[in-house]
This record gives sequence, structure tokens and C-alpha cells, in this order.
Amino acid sequence: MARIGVFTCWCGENIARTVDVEQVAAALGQLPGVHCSLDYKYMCSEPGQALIAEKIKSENLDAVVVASCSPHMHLRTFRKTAAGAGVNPYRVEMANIREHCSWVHHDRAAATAKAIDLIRMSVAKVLWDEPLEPIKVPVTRRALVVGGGVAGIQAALDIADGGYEVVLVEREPSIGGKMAGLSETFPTLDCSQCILTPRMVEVGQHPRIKLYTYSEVEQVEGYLGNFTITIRKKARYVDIKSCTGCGDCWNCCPIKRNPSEFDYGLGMRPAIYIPFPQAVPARPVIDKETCTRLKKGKGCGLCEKKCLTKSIHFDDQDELVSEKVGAVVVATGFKLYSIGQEGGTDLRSVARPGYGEYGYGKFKDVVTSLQFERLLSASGPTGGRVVRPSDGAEPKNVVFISCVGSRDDAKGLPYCSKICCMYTAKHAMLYKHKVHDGQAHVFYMDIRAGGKNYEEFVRRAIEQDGARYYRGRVSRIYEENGKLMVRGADTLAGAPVAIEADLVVLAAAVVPATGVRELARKLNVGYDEYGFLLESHPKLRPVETSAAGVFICGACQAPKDIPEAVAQASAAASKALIMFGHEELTREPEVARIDEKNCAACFTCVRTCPYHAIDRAEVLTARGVFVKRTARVNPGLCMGCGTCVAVCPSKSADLAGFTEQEIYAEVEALV
Amino acid sequence: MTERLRQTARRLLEEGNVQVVIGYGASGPVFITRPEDADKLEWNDRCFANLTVYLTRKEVKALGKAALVVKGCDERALVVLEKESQIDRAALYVIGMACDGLGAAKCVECQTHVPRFADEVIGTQAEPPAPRCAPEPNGLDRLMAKSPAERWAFWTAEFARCVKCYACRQVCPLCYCERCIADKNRPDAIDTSATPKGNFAWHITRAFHLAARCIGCGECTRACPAGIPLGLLNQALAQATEENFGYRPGMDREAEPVFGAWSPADKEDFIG
Amino acid sequence: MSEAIAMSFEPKIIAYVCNWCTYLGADLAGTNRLEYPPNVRILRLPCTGRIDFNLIVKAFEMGADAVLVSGCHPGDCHYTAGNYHARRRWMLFRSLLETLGIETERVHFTWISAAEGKKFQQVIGELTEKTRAMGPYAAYQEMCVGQASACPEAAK
Amino acid sequence: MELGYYPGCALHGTSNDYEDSVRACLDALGVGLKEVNDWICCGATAAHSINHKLSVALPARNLALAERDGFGEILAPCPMCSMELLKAADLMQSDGALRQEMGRIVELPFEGRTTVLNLIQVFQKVGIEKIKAAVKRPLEGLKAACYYGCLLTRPPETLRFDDCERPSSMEAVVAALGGATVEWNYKTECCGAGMTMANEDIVLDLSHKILTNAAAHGANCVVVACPMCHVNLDMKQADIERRYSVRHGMTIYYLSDLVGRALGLADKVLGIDRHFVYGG
Repeated sequence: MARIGVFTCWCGENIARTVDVEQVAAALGQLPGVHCSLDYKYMCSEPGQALIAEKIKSENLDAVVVASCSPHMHLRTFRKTAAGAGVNPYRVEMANIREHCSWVHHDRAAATAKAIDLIRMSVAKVLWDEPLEPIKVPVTRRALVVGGGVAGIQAALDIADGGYEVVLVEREPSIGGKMAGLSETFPTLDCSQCILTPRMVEVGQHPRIKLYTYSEVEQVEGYLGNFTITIRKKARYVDIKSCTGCGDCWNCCPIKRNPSEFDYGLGMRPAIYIPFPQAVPARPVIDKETCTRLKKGKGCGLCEKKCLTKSIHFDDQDELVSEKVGAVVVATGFKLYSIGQEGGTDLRSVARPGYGEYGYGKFKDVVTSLQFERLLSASGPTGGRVVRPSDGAEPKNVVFISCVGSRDDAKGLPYCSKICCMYTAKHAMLYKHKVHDGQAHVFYMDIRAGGKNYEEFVRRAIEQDGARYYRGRVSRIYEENGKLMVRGADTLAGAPVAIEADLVVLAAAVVPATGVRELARKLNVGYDEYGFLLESHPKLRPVETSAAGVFICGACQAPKDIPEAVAQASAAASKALIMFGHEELTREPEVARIDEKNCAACFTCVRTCPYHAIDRAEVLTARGVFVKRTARVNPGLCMGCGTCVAVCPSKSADLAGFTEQEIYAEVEALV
Repeated sequence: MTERLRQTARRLLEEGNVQVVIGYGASGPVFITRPEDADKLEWNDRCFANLTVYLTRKEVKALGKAALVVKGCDERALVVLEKESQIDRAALYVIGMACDGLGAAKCVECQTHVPRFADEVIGTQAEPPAPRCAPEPNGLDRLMAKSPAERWAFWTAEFARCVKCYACRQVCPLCYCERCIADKNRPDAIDTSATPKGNFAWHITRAFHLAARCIGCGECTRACPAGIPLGLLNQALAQATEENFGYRPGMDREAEPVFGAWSPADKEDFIG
Repeated sequence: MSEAIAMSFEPKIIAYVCNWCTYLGADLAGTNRLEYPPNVRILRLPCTGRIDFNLIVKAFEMGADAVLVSGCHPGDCHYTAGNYHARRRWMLFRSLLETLGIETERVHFTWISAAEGKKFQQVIGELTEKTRAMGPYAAYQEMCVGQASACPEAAK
Repeated sequence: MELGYYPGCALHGTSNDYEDSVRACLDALGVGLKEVNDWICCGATAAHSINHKLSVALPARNLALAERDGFGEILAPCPMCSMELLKAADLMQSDGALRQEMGRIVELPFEGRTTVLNLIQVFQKVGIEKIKAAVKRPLEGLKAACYYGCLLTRPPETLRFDDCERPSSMEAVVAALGGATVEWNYKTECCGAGMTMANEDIVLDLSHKILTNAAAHGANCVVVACPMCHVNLDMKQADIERRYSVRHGMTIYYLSDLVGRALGLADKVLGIDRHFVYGG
């Protein structure tokens, strides 16, 4: 016979005013299984909890029902109390006779009757409640960071400096990301590489950071605290261990004129190359698309002959390696929206018209903002001289167009890319610093300069460096006698503007990096219609995701500038460090389970589970002989929604804490 | 056709590609394990039964690799069973029978006279298949033409005759659970006694467990000793499934099953 | 049925709600002291995805005159997709109920978020009044007390 | 193939040369045109700038008439007409109430069964390959600047035709005729259209820019598929030349003119001889 204690709370007057608590307590006392039933002014108060604890001991209770407020308010409280007094916390139920009863009804009789019903339901449930133990999940105190841009670098260094190992995976041959290619950074104009490269070197030399460049995440298995990551090391054709980065190979390579990825096609590189001088690792890679030897399978091989350390291997193959980690930080960053006709196709199911009228890709002297960064950069293809890509002449009139793709639901994307206003002001400023007799023209929709010293920065561009700002859009750009005719509107002057420009810079929208959707699916992280990763709460859990143990930072979550990306990276790192502060993690035991004996293995639950927490498995005998197939829940992944239970025809799936038996008992208490 | 069927069966067994041929005999299904017994196979107007039901039975599985005689209509069950990973299609030899209709009502509207996924099809379909009986006026339309109250009265009367023999369950190729929820009494989700209450609970459950799965072979109706037109419930659900999801179970091997998936565009005009 | 009975009749309503949206919506109704009829009995489940059709049948067997099923709005599910899966099941389940002649207006589906205390109050108020007007679900309740035809003597 | 035919006011007035040209060359391609019986004005600019309901009702009636006459497709050679017709059709498709109301106003039902085509789309229906095959006199020496103006491709969500900023469908047709085309910058600029009555200066200025840019890119003629564009570039060309004291001497063809010529039809039949700038 169960020994249930029912504790009805007055909540001062809150409940007692409309519910006759004595009558309730008396009525409940009559129920079979209820060993003692009493009421008290404030159950959640110290003496209230003491009373419960004392009764548990003196009456030797094995289950507790507290009739008071919402379980969202105090279930934890009372579970702790009960546990302290020796009752399994999951054999504690609450009947919500305040929010759901005394506060919403005035008729005392009716409210009292309802209260009794609600408590009877809880008693019926607690009768069946199984004692549960929190699930203990061991933690591999090791983190994977995906993406070696400034955010990934920050996160990796923070975690490594926190004393734990980090596996950093970067798709490109070198870490550094977009920031490595920037000239100077707003609003301070300090040189991007000067502040980034030391951090890159730190990563390269850090004893606790294992760096995989030119590699991608192939597969993710496991769950919170216990991920197994398969990493694809793409064939580099250079052994970066023995290679000294002397440069003989790329200096002797005859295939010199390939558009450089790092310079966004403005500069050239050999078939064997390092992306940029400060690359980490400072080791070359062979581009198999352009290398004669790799294309033909014979011939050339000059670099191989030249290489003193014999580090070049044309027979190199992709390699799969496996790493065990406990937490994952995603920092895959962004790319620029493709401005041409293909416009939004990579962003939305509905193709968007794009901005063909700007002639990007058609006119050499219409460039993107990132290309312009390379023109400004001292380490860029022009050594920092601003010139026209078409003829190398110094442009005297440069037009900057902001919001190309941003804030344009008709042709581009509805959201604001956030960084363009600032870097466009920076561009205008740096251009003026380099071409004193030049004139910068900026077409904008609004100037969004929220941030420390940001507004002041933009004013400087306008007032000191004389950039001309036109509030309006550009309708079309076309070539006319060697110039770019930029036709637009100045809505403040209420007049059309036509500018004969030498160079046009398009501030293209920020969109998530290629392939982020695939990665998100592997990690079971949500993403929005544009591919930006979803945080689990926009205010309170900004770097967590729906997948436990996976954190996000930087522009993969939304467009951000460097300071924000770095701050968020440290936040994500600290979340990982918090996890690593424990030997093992405890999770709520209210998760699903499968009665494997009766599972018909139709695997509807496998297809249904929102967390991919159910696997196809086999039942084997002790000696490993195959008995039958079955679905099997991974308690580390299960979040306890119970959707599997509803879709299971034989009800072989059940949910601890809300079992079929417990729920039916509640309903059947309502006779 | 019968002769060719027997030849095929004999061949398969002799070559040893299969250990058992499941087909129609003079009276009910036969499980041929020896070539010499191949002549026990029949193909005639009485081959109603949907033999796919036997594939998921332990005893049958125990016989080894099977060759199965199916009609185009039964074959849809194979597709569903495959989707629900109940059968390994590769480990099964399907002998398809081109069928002009067996004179049953369902044969008149039949759109799958010739099996589409069989390893081997015997016979060809007469063009056009000769209907051997008038299409019976659609029972479902007649039912739905009634008022809800009348429908309720209809089913109460029908279910009153149910004795819970579960023939509807046993004969259904898609009712393959190891342990049926109806046989569970903790919790007692479905009152096991053959009371009106228990009968309603059972038939609602049976029908809905087949929602977006039933291939409409009609065996449940045929098998019911009390003559309850159980198939109507499945038809109604099949109709709703096609209207809302354009999904017809067992027709398309690639199509994603309705349950276990969802779309933000799913209609919800009934949700307040 | 006559006004008199309509007034004397108190509908019995069973509500299956998800823990994260509708249950909290009901809590908010309480916190804001939004009064509604005391006829509803709320069962807390983690997610609408957990709510099985057998529970709805069971509710009627227990003498419910109406059943409410409610959870998070599409896109807001605490478990990302439970409510979407539920929505599909309900859609087809309703057509089954219609075929059986079960009074579908007694099964009410709705989305109520944690912020919609007001909506919770309205839904309960309206459902209670609607059910009161429809009267007790006599058809189902009478059917439930019926005896097995297999053994007629049991009727005695 | 037989199509419904909605001439619109222009083709029965100032631009009857366009109608001759369209009828002649489509006839040569075996496309019969059956005029929508009892058609009325599409409303053009006037209606939608003063009265929205009227601007829907006028095209609505024409669409309803076309449906009544059982036309699956109708050709409206004037882009203004086809745009107004398409716009009205879209509005009524998306707004049931409006459709009802229009039904009452024009006293004819509308079900949206008729699709509206512009001239280029009709050529595409005939098939570029088929046209290519039918060519008798390839247009050697022709260097055409294909001019689309504002309305052939805009507004894109209504027209759903070609690329609204960088169209190329006319070029495809001209190429099939053995003619060359030039890449230029004023393809989709405005010629001033109706302003030709209200404010001639604007028209002269805009049209002058268009002709200049075409010439600058080496065109020896401009091809249009719009009566209004033709009026402004052809009829007004003399005024333009006078005003800017330049010599354009740019022949302005309707697309149908070129197709007709290539098929071997005489300028007289196509009404080309009635153009103001006519080199012969």
C-alpha cells in the first residue's frame, strides 16, 4: 500500500480565500493510498518545507503531492525538500490549485470541488510515478571549433587557455578568415592583420590546440559531452610537417596566373601557393584544378624536383580522421551575397532577381567591398595603391553603394547586414587618405552607426574627408566612353543624380558561409530561411543551440562586426568551459525509452524524433546472437517531448515522468 | 496462367533461389516448399486474399527465403512494409499476377491490375479489363451523405455485433505489431471486453493505426464474421490523406510517409 | 433542450495541454486573475507531440462533454517540431471522428502561447458555453454503459 | 495556330502601321488573329492615375469578353495594354471580392482562363527555330539596338517576362532572322511615352539620349515592340534633330517589321513605308 502525503497550501489568502482548504485536506485524506493529508499557510516557506520533511520521516511516506501553485513555480523546491527527506524527487507531484483554480474562480464551492479534482489527479499519477535517477553523462573535456576566422580563433584560444584541448577545423589552407583580408578596421583604423596575425600565430603554436586546415567536418556522431567527429583532411599534396615553407616551390611553379581566392580574383597566384604571406600554417597547397602534373597525371613536377625536404606528394589523398570532443563551437562566419542574376537562389527557395543593373561581373571596375579591402590593403595585390582593375589607373571618382541586397525584400534580402554602413564610411575615408584629389560618393538608405565611437567615425568621413553622401538608391550602372555612368536618386534633394565614376564599390549583403546548412543538419542545429544558425533563446541563451553541447558565435548566427564576433566567441568558449568544469553532466531523467521486446521495428519513431535521438538497433543475446531489430533511445540526446510515444502503435515507446500508465491514471481519476 | 505460375514456382524451388513459395491453393493459401508440390498452386477468381500478410509472421519467416504471389493491388502492401522496414525486398522474390479483376467490387476501380515492382510478372492485362460486376455504389459516399447522428447510429449498430475476435487485425498485412496495444491492460487504453465502449475504442484505434498506411485491400471487411464494413473507416482516412497530402500508400516507392514528417504548410483551418 | 436544463447542466471538460506554452498561458491567466468557468480539468503533458488520440477517446469514456487539446503555436514548439507532428495527426483523426459520427465540435484544438492568458480565458469561456448549449455528450456516455452483445444475459 | 487579338486604341489609330505589320508577319507564320469582339480601351495611363476601380474594370471587361469568345490566349501588341490586362487579371485572381464586384460592374463573369501575350511571346510560341527556318531574306548588314522601353518587362511581378533589367528576348528573335544586335545601355530606359502630349521637352530629351546611345554603340537601327516608343523615336525624331541640331537618321522598326522582311514580305505590306524615318 502506497504511503502518499498530500500537502494543501493556503498560499496565505491566495488559495484559502476561494478554496476551502480544510475541506480539501479532509476530502483527500479519504483517498486510498493517501496516508496523511494536511493543509498549511505557506508550504513553500521554511516551516512549510520543514513540515513536509518531518511528515515524510514520521509517517514514512513514499510519495508526495503538494497542492499549491504552478509546478513551474515550485516543483523544483518541493522535489528538493522531498529528496532531502528521503523520497525520490520524481515521486513528487504538484496540483496547481492557485493559478488554475483559486485565482480564476470566485464561486467557493465550485473552486473547492475543482481543487479536489485536480489533487485527485495528482494523487492518481503519483501512485504510478516511478522513482527516477538523474542521467549522468560523462564529459570528454575537449572542444571542437569549426571555422578559423576571428571568432573561431578567439573561441579556440579562450578554451585552450582555460586548460582544455581544442580541435580547430578550418576549410581554407590557412586560418584567419575574412578578417585576414581586411585593410584597416573601424572605428579605430588599426591595421587588421597587425592585430589578427599574432593571434593566428598563437593558435598555430598553442600546445593545446590541434589545428586542421584545409579540412572539413564530415560527420558528427554522439551527443552532449560525447561527440565523435569525423574530419576530412583534403589532399594538400604537401606534407606540412616536413615542409619548411621556404617558398622554392611556389617561386618555380610555371602556372603563375591563377586568380587568387584570397584577393577575390584581383591578384594572381601559382598552382602551388600559400594564400597570403602571414598564413598559418605557412605551408603551401597545390590547386589540383590548375596544376599541370595533377591534371595530366604526368609532366611538370618542377616543385617536386626543387623541394629540398621532399615534402611534395602528388599521390596525396583525402584522409578521414576521427576526434572525440565534448562540446562544439560553430564559427563558420559569412560570405557576400552574390550580386548578379543568380541573386538569391542560394538563399531562398524563391529565386530573387538580384542586381543585374549594377553590372557586377560585367564591368571590371564594379567591385565588391571585400575586393576593395584588398585594393586598400598594404599586403594586397596592388600593395595598397587604389587602382582600377580594368586599366590600373588611379580612380578619381569612386561611388560606394550600400545595401546591395540588404533591406530589399523585393530583389535581395529583407534584413540589415549591419556592418556595411561602417565599412563604407571607412572605405570613403581610406580612399581619401590615399587619393587626396579623389572624391568619394556614397549612396545610402539610412546610416546605421550604433556603437562606441561609430557615429563620430561616420561624421569624420563626411566632414573631414569630404565624402558626399546621397540618401537614395542607384537605379543603373553602365559604361559610357570609358567611364561608369552611375544613375541614381538623391531623395533629400529630390533630384536624380548621374555620376561619372571610375570605380564602383558594392556593399553586398552578408549571408551565411556556403555549406552551413549541411553542417547544421549534421550537428542537429536549427537555421533560419537564410541559413543563419538559430540560438536557443534570443535574449537569454544567445550562444546555445537546440542541440545540447553545441554553441555558436560570430557571423554564422547573424551579421556582426569584429568586436561583437569576438565577444560572442568568448561567450561560447565560456559555455564550453562551464561544461568542462564537471566530471560528468546530469540531465533530467524524464526521457523516452523503448520496450525492446515488443518494439515492432517500424521505426516511425526514428523518423519522427525531432532530436534524432532514436536509433535503429538490434537485440542480441548475451552471446551476441541476433534476436530482433528494435528502436533504441539515446538518453543523451532525448529531450523528453514524448512525440515517439504518440506515434508508436504498440506503445512500446514510453516517456519516463509522463508514462502511459501515469497519464491514464490521471484521466481515470476524473470519474 | 496457372500453368506458368506452377512452372515458375517449380523452377524457383528447384534452382533453390527460394525455400518457400507462398501462393493460392484450392482452398486458402499454400506454402510450397518442394518442387513437386508446385501443382498445388492455383490462379482463379477466388484469389482474393492478400498474401503479403504472411511475410511478417514468425512461422513463415522461419521457412527461409520466400517467393510470394501477389496481385497489383496486394503489391501496394509490400511497398508500405518495405518503407516500415518489415521486409527486406532483396530477400524476397515477387511473382506478380497480371489481374483483370476477380469480380470483387474493389476490382472495378482498381488502377493496379499489373504489379509494378514484381521480379516477374505472369500474364498480361486484358485491354480493357472486363468488369465482371457492376461497381457497387460507393458505400463511403452513402455513409457521408448521412447526418453525423445517423452515422453514429449506423456504427453503434454495426459495432454492437463485434465480438472482438480480432480477425480484422489478423488478416491485415499492416497490423504486424509483436504485441497489439489492444492486448495491453496497463494502462487499459482500450477496454478489452466486447462492450460497445471497448468496441468503439478498438475500431477507432485499428482504423487510425492504419491512417495514411492502409492500401485498401479490403481484407478486414471480408474477414469480419459479423459483417461489419470496417473498410469504410480506412477508406475515409485514405481519402483525407490523399486530399491533404496527395499521398496514396503503397503507390510510390519514393514518397515520404505522412506520419513521421511534417510541413509548415500543413493545413490547420480546424485549429482555433 | 430546455433553458432550465441548459442552466443546471455543468459541462465536464478535459484539457490536454503542453507544458511550455498553453500550461504557462493558463498560469498567466491566473496571475492576471482572468476569471473563467471552473469546468475545465487540465492535464499537463510535455508537448502536444505526446498527446495520443487514444487519450481523446479515453476522455470521452470518462464522461467528458468536450475535450480541449492545446499547445505552442507553429514554430514556437519547445521541442522544435512536436506540435507540427501533432497537427498532422489531428487533421486525419478529425476525419475519422466525422466518419464515425462523433460530434467533432466537442473536440477543440487550439494554439495558446505562454503569453496568451487572455486567449486561454476566452477559449475556456467559449468552449464551456458552447458545450453547455450542446448539452451533455449523452450519445457517447450511453454507448459507454452499453453491455456486450456477445453475452446477452450479462445485460441482466 | 489561332490567337485572340486585342489591338488596343493605338493599333487602330496612330499606329495602324504596327497593326499591318503584326497581322502580315504573323499571317506569314501561319498564326491567325481573331479580334476580341466589342473590345474597349484598356484604360492606359489615364485610368489608373485617376480611378483605381475604373482602371481594373476596363481591362476586366476585355478579359471577360476574351473568355466569352473562348480565347485561351490573346495577343496585345501594345505593352501598355498587355500590362493593364495582366495587372487586372492578377488583382482579380488574388482578390475574390474584387472579382465578384468586377463581375457585377462589367456584367460578365471572369474566371481567369485567358492568358495575355505580347508580340515577342507570340514569336516565342511560334518557335525561334521555326522562324529561323522560314527566313527567306536574312537581314544581313543589320545592326539593331533592341529597345524594350519601360513596359515590356515592367513591373516584373506582373509581366513575368524576360529579365526586367537585362532583357534579351528580342535579340534572340533578331538573331534568328540573321541580323546582328548591339549591347547598349538604354534598353529599358523610358522614352517619355504619353508625355509626348503633355510635356514634349521631356520626351525629346529622353528619346534623344536613347538614339544617341544606340548610335554610340554602333547600331544602324532601333527595334521596338511598342507603339508609343515608335511614335517618340520615329515621329518625333525630326523635332529631336532640330532641337539638338544633330542628325540621327535612325530607322525605327517594329520587331514584326524585321520578321516580315526576313520572311520576304514587302515594306508596303508591313507599313514600313509609312514610317517617318524611312530609308527604304
